[in-house]
Amino acid sequence: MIFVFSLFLLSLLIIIAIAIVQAKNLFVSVMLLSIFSLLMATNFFILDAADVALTEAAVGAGITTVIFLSALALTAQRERKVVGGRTIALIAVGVLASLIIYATFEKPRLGDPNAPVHQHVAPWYLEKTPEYIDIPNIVTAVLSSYRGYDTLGEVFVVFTACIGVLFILGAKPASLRGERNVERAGLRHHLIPQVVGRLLVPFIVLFGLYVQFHGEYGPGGGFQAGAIIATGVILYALLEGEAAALRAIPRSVLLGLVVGGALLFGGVGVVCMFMGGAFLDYSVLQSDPVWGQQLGIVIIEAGVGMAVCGALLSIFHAFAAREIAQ
Amino acid sequence: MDLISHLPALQVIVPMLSAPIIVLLHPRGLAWAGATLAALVSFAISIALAVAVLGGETQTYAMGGWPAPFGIALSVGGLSALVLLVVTGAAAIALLAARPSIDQQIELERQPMFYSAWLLGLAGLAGIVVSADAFNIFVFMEISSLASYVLIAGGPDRRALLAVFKYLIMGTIGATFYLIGVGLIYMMTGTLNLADMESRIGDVAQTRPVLVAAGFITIGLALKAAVFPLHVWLPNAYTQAPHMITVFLAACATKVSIYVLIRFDYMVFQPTMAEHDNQFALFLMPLALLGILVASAVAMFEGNIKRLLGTSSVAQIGYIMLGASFISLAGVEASVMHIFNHALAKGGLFLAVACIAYRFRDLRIQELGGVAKTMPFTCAALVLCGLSLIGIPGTAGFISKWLLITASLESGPFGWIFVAVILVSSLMAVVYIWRIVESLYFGGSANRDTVIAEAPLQLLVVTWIAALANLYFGFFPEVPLALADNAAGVLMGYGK
Amino acid sequence: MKLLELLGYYNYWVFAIALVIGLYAVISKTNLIKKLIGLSIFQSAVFLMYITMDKVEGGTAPIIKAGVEDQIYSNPLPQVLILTAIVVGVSTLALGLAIVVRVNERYGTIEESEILESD
Amino acid sequence: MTPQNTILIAICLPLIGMLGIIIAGRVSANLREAVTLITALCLAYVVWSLLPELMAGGRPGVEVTQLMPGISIAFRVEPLGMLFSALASGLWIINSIYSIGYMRGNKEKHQTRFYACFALALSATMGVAFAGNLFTLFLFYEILTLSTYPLVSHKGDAATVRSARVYLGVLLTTSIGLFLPAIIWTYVAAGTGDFVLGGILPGKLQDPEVGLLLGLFVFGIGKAAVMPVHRWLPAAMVAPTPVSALLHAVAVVKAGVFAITKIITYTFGIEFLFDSSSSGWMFYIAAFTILAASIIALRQTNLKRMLAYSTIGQLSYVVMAAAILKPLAEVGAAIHMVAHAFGKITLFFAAGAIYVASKKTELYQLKGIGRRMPWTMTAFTIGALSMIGVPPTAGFVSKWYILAGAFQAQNTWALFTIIGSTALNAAYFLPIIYMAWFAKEESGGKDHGEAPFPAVLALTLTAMLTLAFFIFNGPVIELESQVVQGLAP
Repeated sequence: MIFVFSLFLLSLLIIIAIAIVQAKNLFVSVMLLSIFSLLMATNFFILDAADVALTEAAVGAGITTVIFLSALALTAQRERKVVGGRTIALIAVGVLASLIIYATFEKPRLGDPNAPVHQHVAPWYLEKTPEYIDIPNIVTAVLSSYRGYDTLGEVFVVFTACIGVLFILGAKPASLRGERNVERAGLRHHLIPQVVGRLLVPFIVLFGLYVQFHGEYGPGGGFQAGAIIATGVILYALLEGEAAALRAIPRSVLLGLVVGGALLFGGVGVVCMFMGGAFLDYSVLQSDPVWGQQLGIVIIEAGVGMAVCGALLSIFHAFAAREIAQ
Repeated sequence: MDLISHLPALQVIVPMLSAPIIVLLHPRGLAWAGATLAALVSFAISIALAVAVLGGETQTYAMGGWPAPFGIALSVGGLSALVLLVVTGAAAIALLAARPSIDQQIELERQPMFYSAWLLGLAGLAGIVVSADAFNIFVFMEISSLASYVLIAGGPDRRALLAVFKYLIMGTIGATFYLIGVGLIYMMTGTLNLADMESRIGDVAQTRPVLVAAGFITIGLALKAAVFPLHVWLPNAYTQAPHMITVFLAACATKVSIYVLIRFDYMVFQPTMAEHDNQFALFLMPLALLGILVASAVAMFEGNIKRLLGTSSVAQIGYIMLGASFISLAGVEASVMHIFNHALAKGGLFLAVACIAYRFRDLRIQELGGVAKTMPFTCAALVLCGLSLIGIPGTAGFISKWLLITASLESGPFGWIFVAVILVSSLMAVVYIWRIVESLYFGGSANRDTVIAEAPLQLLVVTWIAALANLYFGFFPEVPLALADNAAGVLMGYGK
Repeated sequence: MKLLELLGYYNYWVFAIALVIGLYAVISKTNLIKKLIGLSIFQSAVFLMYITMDKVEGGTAPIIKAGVEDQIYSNPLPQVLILTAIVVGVSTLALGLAIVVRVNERYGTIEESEILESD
Repeated sequence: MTPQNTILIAICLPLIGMLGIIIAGRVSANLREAVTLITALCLAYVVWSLLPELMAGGRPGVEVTQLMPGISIAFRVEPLGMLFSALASGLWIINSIYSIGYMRGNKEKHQTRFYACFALALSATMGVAFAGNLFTLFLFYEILTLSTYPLVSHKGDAATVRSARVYLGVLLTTSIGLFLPAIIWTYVAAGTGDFVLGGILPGKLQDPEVGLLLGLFVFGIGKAAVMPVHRWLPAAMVAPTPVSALLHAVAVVKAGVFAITKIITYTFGIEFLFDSSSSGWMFYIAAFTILAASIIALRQTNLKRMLAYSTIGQLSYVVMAAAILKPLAEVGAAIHMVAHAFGKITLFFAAGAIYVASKKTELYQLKGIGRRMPWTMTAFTIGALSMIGVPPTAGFVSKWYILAGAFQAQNTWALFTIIGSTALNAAYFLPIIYMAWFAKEESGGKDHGEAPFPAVLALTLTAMLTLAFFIFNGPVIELESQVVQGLAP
């Protein structure tokens, strides 16, 4: 049954993708893209990737959509008519598609336990994690310890994007300066969103905190938590107006979160070095290496959560402030 | 663990962790000082690494203390050490000189973020080079790409925005292609570590996913490396970027992608896949030759000095790819040497251009008539670096050209064609460099209302350091040559 | 079993088709935001490819259940990689949109063809 | 002072002089010119101090640095290089004296740049002369090209820049496009580029390739101005006269023919080339160039352009002499370098002196000028006679040796070429001499006397050298004979 459902979802994915490209109204495109992400997340869940599903839902369907909408508000709603260039594009992508489909026929089939992916490195993780790190969620273990360096890189990708957006949108036409604090009503005068939203915000934030600190045991972790909390705050900003959100968490705090989170993560690594281990080798943090690993993971997950939450909110505010300025 | 064994990790984390701190440094000049310090420390680390590698040891590092296929490993051999020298050296040189030029182009309150992005770019590039893990390379590739988008977007002209948007699209497509290729290989081998990949790819080397993966990786990286004809983003991006960013990126950004390309093709595919060397050569050689000729020809007619030099970079990338496509010891050595020497020449040229741009807004060649009268030192440095780009003996550029021609002659029956192409494009280089020189020295001077004087001392001194480096490495190329030798030996399988 | 096999390939085909749909939008559309939307689909498709390969028959998400022996778990590694890739995707997107916003301010349009005309 | 140090000092001395000139140029013109003269004198002293060692059969050498395995910057003094360096350093003194007169007389701008580049060019010339291998030769050859570019384009107006572009374009195109691949080919084929008496290529290359490689060298060395790569030489006539003297007599073209002679004797080996069947064409190209250049010279109306084409012809004498591939002809080639240098520098000095004194540049304007400028025109006459090869001038000695070489090789074409070109030379020089001394001056001209004293002094000196060489040529011949010792006649 689940396979049929899966087939249906995948087919729907293609249909929606085509609809996204075909839609002339950019707003429609963006909303469809959000649905595309949700469908993708469902697929991931079917494929046993709970952490990824959670992330795709929070980021793909949530944050991405918000940023797209903020950008749309600043630019244009509709796409102009396109002329020419289609045939070449079609040929190019056609060749590419056939190349990939050509490759599929020698791929290991779905779910084959003997596929190379399941033979070499992965079993080692499943087998050794209880011994070395002893947390149930292997994804978290791989993410924050075995491949913790990748995750550090990931945090710095977010950091780069954050300061990048601040830098690029920080270039202000001089005439618009000083108008940042114009109050905007948000959705305050709409009763239903107002009531429902107010009820939701604390729960979203609470859920985020749960995901943050439960990451070792269930799906979740710093990244998902950061995204979820950011979503909650953005919802608040939509309801109460951007200025109110900024009063609750000012820009400087957000930047502090980003910088602090990134430095916290990196700092743990450096501390490991000083304590005689390799960079990010948490086992030296405590006398018992397993405890050390767990301590390290908790700290760096906190760092990831701070950095991601701060960065996403900074990006959102950068776009939103631009809107008011215009 | 002692400090020396930590060097590969420090190479990345020093600039990376400095970046968040720099953002907070608001008072005037402090962000610049911090960034420069971090870049200089990185440069010192890369020198120490090069010394260690020349001592005969490939430096490896297990991140988080996890053994290689399970954790992420770093490794620095001859090739990586040389590319690291180029990357950190370019960043250190450009940052040392940057302040006057950046003060002119970027508002003061945005500078901390700008310098922070610069360090992130450096950290990203260094991270790619030291990494021995296919996915980790992707992550750092994205850090460096995002940082370079930010840096280029700092260019004051509005065309910078469009240029950087194109670069972003192309760069993302390239990186995603790379990611697809890595995924397909991972699917067939179950590992992400490059060395492990090589040892496990043998059985499945002829399967379709691996063949397609080789294609995806090669094209994706060629896109990022601006190999002709996938170079369309490069001239615009280099032209519109802030002048000091052009110095930094032109010297090292595309080279790092070439480095990854060479590494994948030589160390993962070449030893395991039959016929791969022929396919690789067949794919790259025509592109390299066309790139050399077409880009040089286009450069002869460019009007803007930065665009001209950017277009010439595409031709120079062709030289590097040509050497790599010979799949011979001499070819790889020439290619690796050219990575180093071109960085010296182009970095120096763009530094000199930055000096000129400090005084003259309009960088069209015909508008720069007679600049040498007021900026004699700048123009002399420009001529010196230009000669190195052409490949006049006594300059660094000559060494790699010599090696490349030698490698061409040894490459087989078509060697003469390659020699002819290299020489014809060298002559075209004479033409486009001399167009600049003639205008600077003998062109008529238009009426100008700008302050006419030499560039600020800080810029000028650094420019001359770069120019003299071109001379120094023209006469004493032992160190890069030894590293290139080491690299070629390892890549061709003799050094294991 | 036959069905699962087919589904396995179907996942890869969907990946391929979604990938090229995204790429098509990037190449052929001149609206800068539409290009970024295409880029977003293009990147998401790759996530599907990675996640497809982590599935093991009869497996569950790789969260070890205490006391349960012989449980088969899916492969955690592709999931970790894609977690990272998702973040990279959204970061690129944010940067791209920031640039588009600035383009709109400086040129007054986000149609590439019109921008090229005005320069 | 060991000979090794002497070599390095000879190369560095002009560089130090250049720095001195730049610094002194900021203080005063007199000081700058004093520095130039002192540097020139010192250089000549240093170079000439190597002579006894060479005469005694010594071949001092030094390796400076190794760039790549097998490729190094190394110097080795041998008779050809000794002769060239002694000639260039000696003539630099005279040329400096002349420059002072000329540049001041003409009130030229950028004089510091002029003297500085001149010194740099001399340093490069020393490097070319002493080069111990092909790479070093190429290195200094290119420096020489680049350092003379600012001299040629000295005036800086549009026409000059255009001509300088031709100068640089032809020289760089040929050197990068042909000379460089030839050198790399030699390294790849022979494994080395060192200059070894008897050559490094015998046994390494087969027949059609020998001819091809020789072609790359002969046309790649554009400074030798073998047709059709001679175009830069007339173009470079836009330069101030001392520069023309530098180009034609002291350094540049001499570096070209020197390089060809040296490569024939030390890279190919004379006997190897003589035995190979694919190298004969070089002789005919040289012979053609001699005759064609002489005929073109005959049709010129501008004095300096006429001299330029005369130079092209005279250079090919050297190339042709070398291409005869017989011992006596090789000696003749070396001597002709000297003889032509003395004669041609005299002619250019005279042309420059005429220009400074009277602003005259065309041949028809020279009627009766001998009476106004007797010293200058006497020197001019001596130079012209030397070009034709009339005793008692230097030109006679070299032609004699080339003819003797031609007899050794039983090469009748060489005889005909020499006779024919001698007639042509006479045909374009004698009318000028006649006109200058015996024709009646056209009225309305400027009333002028001799050029400034330093200029006259310089051209008198070179004219005397031209005469003196006719008698005192023994040591030169003795030295150069060492190159061909032991070879069958």
